[in-house]
Amino acid sequence: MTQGTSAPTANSAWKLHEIRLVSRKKEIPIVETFEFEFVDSAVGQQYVARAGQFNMLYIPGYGEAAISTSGVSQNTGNIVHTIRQAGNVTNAIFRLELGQTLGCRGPYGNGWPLRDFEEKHLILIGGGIGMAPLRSVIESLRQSGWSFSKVTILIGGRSPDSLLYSAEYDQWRSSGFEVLTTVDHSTTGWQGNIGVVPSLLDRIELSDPNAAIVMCCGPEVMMNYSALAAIERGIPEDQIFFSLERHMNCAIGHCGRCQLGSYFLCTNGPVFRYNQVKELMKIPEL
Amino acid sequence: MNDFRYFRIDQFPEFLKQLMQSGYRVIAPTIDQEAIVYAEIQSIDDMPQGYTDEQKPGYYRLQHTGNQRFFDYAVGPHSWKRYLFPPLQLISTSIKSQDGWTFEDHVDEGEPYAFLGVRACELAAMRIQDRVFLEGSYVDTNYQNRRNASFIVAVNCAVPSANCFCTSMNTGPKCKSGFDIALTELSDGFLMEIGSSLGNEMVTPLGFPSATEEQLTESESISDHATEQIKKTMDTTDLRNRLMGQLEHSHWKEVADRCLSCTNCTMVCPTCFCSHVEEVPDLNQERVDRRKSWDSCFNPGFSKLHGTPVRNDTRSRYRQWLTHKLATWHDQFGESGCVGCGRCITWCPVGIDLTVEVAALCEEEP
Amino acid sequence: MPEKLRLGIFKFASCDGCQLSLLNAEEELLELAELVEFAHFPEASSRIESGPYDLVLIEGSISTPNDLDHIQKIRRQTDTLVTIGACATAGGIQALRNGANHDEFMKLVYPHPEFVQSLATSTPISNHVSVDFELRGCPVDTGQLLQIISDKLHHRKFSVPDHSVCRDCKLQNIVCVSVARGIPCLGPLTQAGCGAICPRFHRGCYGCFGPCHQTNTDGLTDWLIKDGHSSAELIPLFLNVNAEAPEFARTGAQLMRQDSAEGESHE
Amino acid sequence: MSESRTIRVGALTRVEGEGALHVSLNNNVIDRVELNIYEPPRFFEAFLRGRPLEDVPDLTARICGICPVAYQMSSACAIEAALEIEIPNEIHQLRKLLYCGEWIESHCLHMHLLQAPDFFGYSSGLELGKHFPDEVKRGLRLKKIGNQILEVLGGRSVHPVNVCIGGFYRTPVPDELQNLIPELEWGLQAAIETTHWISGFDFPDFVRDYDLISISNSSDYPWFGVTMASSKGESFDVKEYEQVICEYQVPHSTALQAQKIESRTSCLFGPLARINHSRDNFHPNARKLADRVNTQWPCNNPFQSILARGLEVVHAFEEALEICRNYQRPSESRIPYQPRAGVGMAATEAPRGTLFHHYEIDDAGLIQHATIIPPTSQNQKQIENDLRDYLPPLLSMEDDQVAQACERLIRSYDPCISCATHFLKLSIERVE
Ligand SMILES: Cc1cc2nc3c(=O)[nH]c(=O)nc-3n(C[C@H](O)[C@H](O)[C@H](O)COP(=O)(O)OP(=O)(O)OC[C@H]3O[C@@H](n4cnc5c(N)ncnc54)[C@H](O)[C@@H]3O)c2cc1C
Ligand code: SF4
Ligand code: SF4
Ligand code: SF4
Repeated sequence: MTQGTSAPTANSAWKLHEIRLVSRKKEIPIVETFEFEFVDSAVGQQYVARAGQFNMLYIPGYGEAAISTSGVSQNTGNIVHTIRQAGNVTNAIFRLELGQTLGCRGPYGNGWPLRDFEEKHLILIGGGIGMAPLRSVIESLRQSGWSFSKVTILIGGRSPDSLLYSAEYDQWRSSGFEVLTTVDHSTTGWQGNIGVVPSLLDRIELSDPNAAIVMCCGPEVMMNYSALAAIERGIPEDQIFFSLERHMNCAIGHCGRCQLGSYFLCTNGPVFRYNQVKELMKIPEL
Repeated sequence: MNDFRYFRIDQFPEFLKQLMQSGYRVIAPTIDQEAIVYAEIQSIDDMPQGYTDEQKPGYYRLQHTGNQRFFDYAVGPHSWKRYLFPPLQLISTSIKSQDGWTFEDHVDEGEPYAFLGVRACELAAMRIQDRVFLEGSYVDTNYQNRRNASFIVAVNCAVPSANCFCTSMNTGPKCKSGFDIALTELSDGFLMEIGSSLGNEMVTPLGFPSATEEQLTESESISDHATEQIKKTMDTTDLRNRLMGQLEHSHWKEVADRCLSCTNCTMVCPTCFCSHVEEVPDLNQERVDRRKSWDSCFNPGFSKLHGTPVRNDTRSRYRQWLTHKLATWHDQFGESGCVGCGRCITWCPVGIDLTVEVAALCEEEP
Repeated sequence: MPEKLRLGIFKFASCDGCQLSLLNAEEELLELAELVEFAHFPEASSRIESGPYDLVLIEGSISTPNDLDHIQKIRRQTDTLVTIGACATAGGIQALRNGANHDEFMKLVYPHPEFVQSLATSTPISNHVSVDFELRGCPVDTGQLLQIISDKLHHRKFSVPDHSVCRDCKLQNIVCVSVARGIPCLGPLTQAGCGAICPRFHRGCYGCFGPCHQTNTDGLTDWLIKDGHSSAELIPLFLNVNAEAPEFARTGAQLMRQDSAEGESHE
Repeated sequence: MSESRTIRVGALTRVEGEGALHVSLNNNVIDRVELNIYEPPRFFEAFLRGRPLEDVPDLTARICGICPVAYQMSSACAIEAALEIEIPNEIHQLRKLLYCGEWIESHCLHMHLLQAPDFFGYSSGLELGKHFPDEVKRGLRLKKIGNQILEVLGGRSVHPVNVCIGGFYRTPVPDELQNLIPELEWGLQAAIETTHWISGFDFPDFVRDYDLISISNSSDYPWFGVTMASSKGESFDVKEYEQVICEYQVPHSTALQAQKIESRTSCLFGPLARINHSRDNFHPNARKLADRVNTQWPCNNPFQSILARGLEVVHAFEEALEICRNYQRPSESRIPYQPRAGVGMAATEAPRGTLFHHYEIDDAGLIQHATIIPPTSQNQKQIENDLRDYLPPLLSMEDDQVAQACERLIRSYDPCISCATHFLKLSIERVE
């Protein structure tokens, strides 16, 4: 796996930058997308994050949380995050008013190795807040000049109103992406699929499994079943990618918190090839 | 070939004075709380003379020998990581104003410490922590400053404890590199090996004579004798793979019945580096310190994810510790995380001995 | 200026030490008074305001028939209820009566037991009403107490470290009293928070912050007994200020059974 | 026909613990005055039985969070008496220093946060602090210094952990005490200023004829000692304590009351008792100040016990300074002993008055019997008597004013009902 390439500069390990909340948008219950600008615009201009990388957002007194970039912000230098209210830090972020500031350091982690995927059939599988790091993939694909044979996006949610980014699906489709959704429990008016996300894999057209890439982010069970479904359809293990989650404290491989077997999720991940982690993920409480 | 000198025991104060005059605060073994611990000294009188220690699993006792020797004991409860990677560190301070937040990184310039009495296993431990903090993707500059500011006077072990197994880990008892000066306590003085140009600068003004062949031989035999005395062993052959193949071994549960998950082994281990950052706000939350402190994979909260620990019992936490130390450490840093100092065995309040557990874990299940 | 947090402090059977721990925040006290309204704090203020309260701190255990009713009334007027100290979180030292013969105890202390209203047990507040957070210690630590109030003020989830005393020992350069001196020490089983003061004063921890998260009491007692300590010697370690904390109570009872078995086998 | 009327007034506040006062009047003549202490029994004397003697200082400390050191000291001294352990002077000095810390802490708490607001009509020390910020901040810093002494010697201020039978678990290194000196020096001056401030308060004119009892020594102001002095009689040895003073139970209180056995009269313990008996043994600053403050000696006005506390704080600072300046670390922190059977009694002076302990120990070192007589229960009868005499001229006032006046008087004794008290309401029942 490629190492995080964001150049480590001296003193950078804990260096915080001040960012300001410029807009926020409600997505689904307890999830919103926030846009922040760097207070020091020079920092903003130098800031480059790849899809799948994350920032540590910091609210003094509450602490830091690892949050994936959920959008590409080349035009403004602004950073975009979709955040689910989970605890102290994310609650405090939700209490911010426009114009208020907080701390940010990053980007961290390896991100999805998108350049290696050119000309492939990309299958993005997201569950719940796990769509956030995939949205930045979608944005990159839409903005970059890279060519891909096909892009399929599979999205799962508990119920129709918990499908993240539903307002954008039409845009994605208009970019030529295939978008399929499914829910665990339907509500009145829902015409789409009911069932778990991996089941969607059976429905898509797969011309050449060897040219397919699966990118998966969501609850661990969901990812494991997606991988099995993908393998079932003939996709090689080393073409399936997971973005994993463990609690992160430092994000720079020094605190020891996010270990899984030999990996520090923060520096060796969070994106892994399935065959790198599948044995480790089988062992409970590792 | 390094330069070897000799000085008499009564010249020890001169050597110490030279360290201090060069601007170093000397940290050396002292006696406190019924143990040999590292603390700042002003003269050799502050050092234990005529003491040794008896160590067994979960057991440490200081003993008076009555002789005049300075270093006839093994490593105690402290390690040098206390100075290079302090248990509590200020990382930054955030100050709120009308306009927002100002974030001030705390810069530790590094105290000029001379560490006197660093053992071979401890040199190895320093090298291991260097890998973690200096040679990964990110550099801990405060660690770097502290490391750069320090001067290392190593000592070759003469009297290992019953819990030492550096020979198995290939780290001792003789110091090979990583020091500025290394001493061997001979019958009437010290053999001094110069290991760096900094070390050379330090001792040149003292004008100590070159060591004689006899002195060199005596030093060799002291180290050989120490090696022979080390009885504890750990079979490290292919240990990484052997352990990783036993992640579901029933013996993990057996250890967990005894282990208190109290963190002592990780706290005393000279290579353990896990940490935790906490917020220290004032009442108004307008000035907030961030403080980093030693943490441990034995604390349930350490692996908390969505409110519950990933490693939710002692079995999985002990497994994490042991497999990280002895197996996955190799993958991450290219070598074992254990230097064989025996601290985790001595300072475990219920005497759990990792060498014994490793042996049991590597047995095939019946 | 947002409305001040309305704080209430109530006391049941206790020594007052935990309330005093708040008054011991000498430096922060006046500042705190700016941020919170001491709506019910009889020990410090004669102005007693009726509920509802945003945050109530309860000191003391339930030990009289009156208490049973009083605690329900308080709960009904309270948004967030935090119990403070070993009495409120585990019944306190007065729970040492729980295994004993209550009538006999009454007679020992009072010439006229009939004048006195008392329950046969002293129990933690959480046995009677729902509790939002339990702050341990005998007494609680002033810093942790302030932190709880600050957490409520600033909308943080309550949390204090739940690791063992040993880590705090090591952080402070304290040499393990159990390994280096052979003193039985409850530190490995006890929740941190006190600052490891007992080992700092060269004695074994006696558990006043109660059992820590996922504590292994049997692991320690097995070792100590193998090391030559008798069950009888270890009983008072567990049956102390946190005698009713489940893990300590269970271990205390187990040691008592072992001790009487040992006694019989010697006869 | 007489008409009955019961008036309930708010809870008695700013005392340690909670209790109730019940006054019943019959045609405006006082019928009964009862200080009700619904103290939930905590059975210390019962559960101490069978415990190893080493546990006693830590266990009895839990009787009171305000004066745990007093419990540790009286219990340690009593058990040491039973074991016939002689405590060397250097360790004794450290114990005294620990006690200084508790007196400073407890007295300053009471003076600034509990009693002083009464002289200005404020409901709390925090409110007083808005109007007298300098005085209250000074008081809080003084209190903090008391706590610092406790922390240095005992790890923490409430239930310190360092006292053991025979001495201390660990004695401080000289630097630890040296470092206290600058704050103690500041504290001495600040305590003098505070006492001057208090001396200017407007004290109600209420002079009593007390039987004052405290420990009394020939040259030492009493913290420790073996001789009890009474202003109304002979002095007696602490071993005879229970022959002179007995506890008895009244239906309206779960705290046992005490009185003199022979005369069945009440007595007063605490700062007034000590200062009237022993102010000649004050250190120079406290001695000088005692002559200058606004009172007559002997002082028998309970409201002025706040002044006595101020003077005792000054003395405690001087004592603490002397101990810290002369400190050399003792070679041994505690005297070793073998458990054996014995009986021991001791009294020491808690901030609120004499605290007496009595233990019987078996040859395995287990407690067989314990009696603890705390100062507040010994003062309780006196408080009731004082109230009885204080009330008549007030009865023309509104009920709530009467109640407030009673509360003020009760507060001046600094009653420590916190040996666990349940609920305190003041009710006045008038039968007309
Ligand atoms: C690489 C990576 C990328 C991520 N990307 C995103 C993202 O894009 N968007 C996003 O929303 N999240 C993301 N996360 C998850 C996010 O970092 C965590 O949810 C983080 O913990 C939130 O911090 P917090 O302080 O708000 O919550 P925390 O306080 O850490 O709480 C997290 C969980 O723990 C529980 N909890 C907290 N304290 C306690 C307690 N004392 N007792 C019991 N339970 C408790 C909470 O209820 C909650 O379920 C990412 C995580 C990683 C590792
Ligand atoms: S694991 Fe134990 S023996 Fe190995 S280095 Fe750490 S403390 Fe020493
Ligand atoms: S003294 Fe007690 S608390 Fe400290 S490390 Fe040893 S066992 Fe743990
Ligand atoms: S008994 Fe334990 S928890 Fe209590 S003060 Fe001592 S070390 Fe701390």
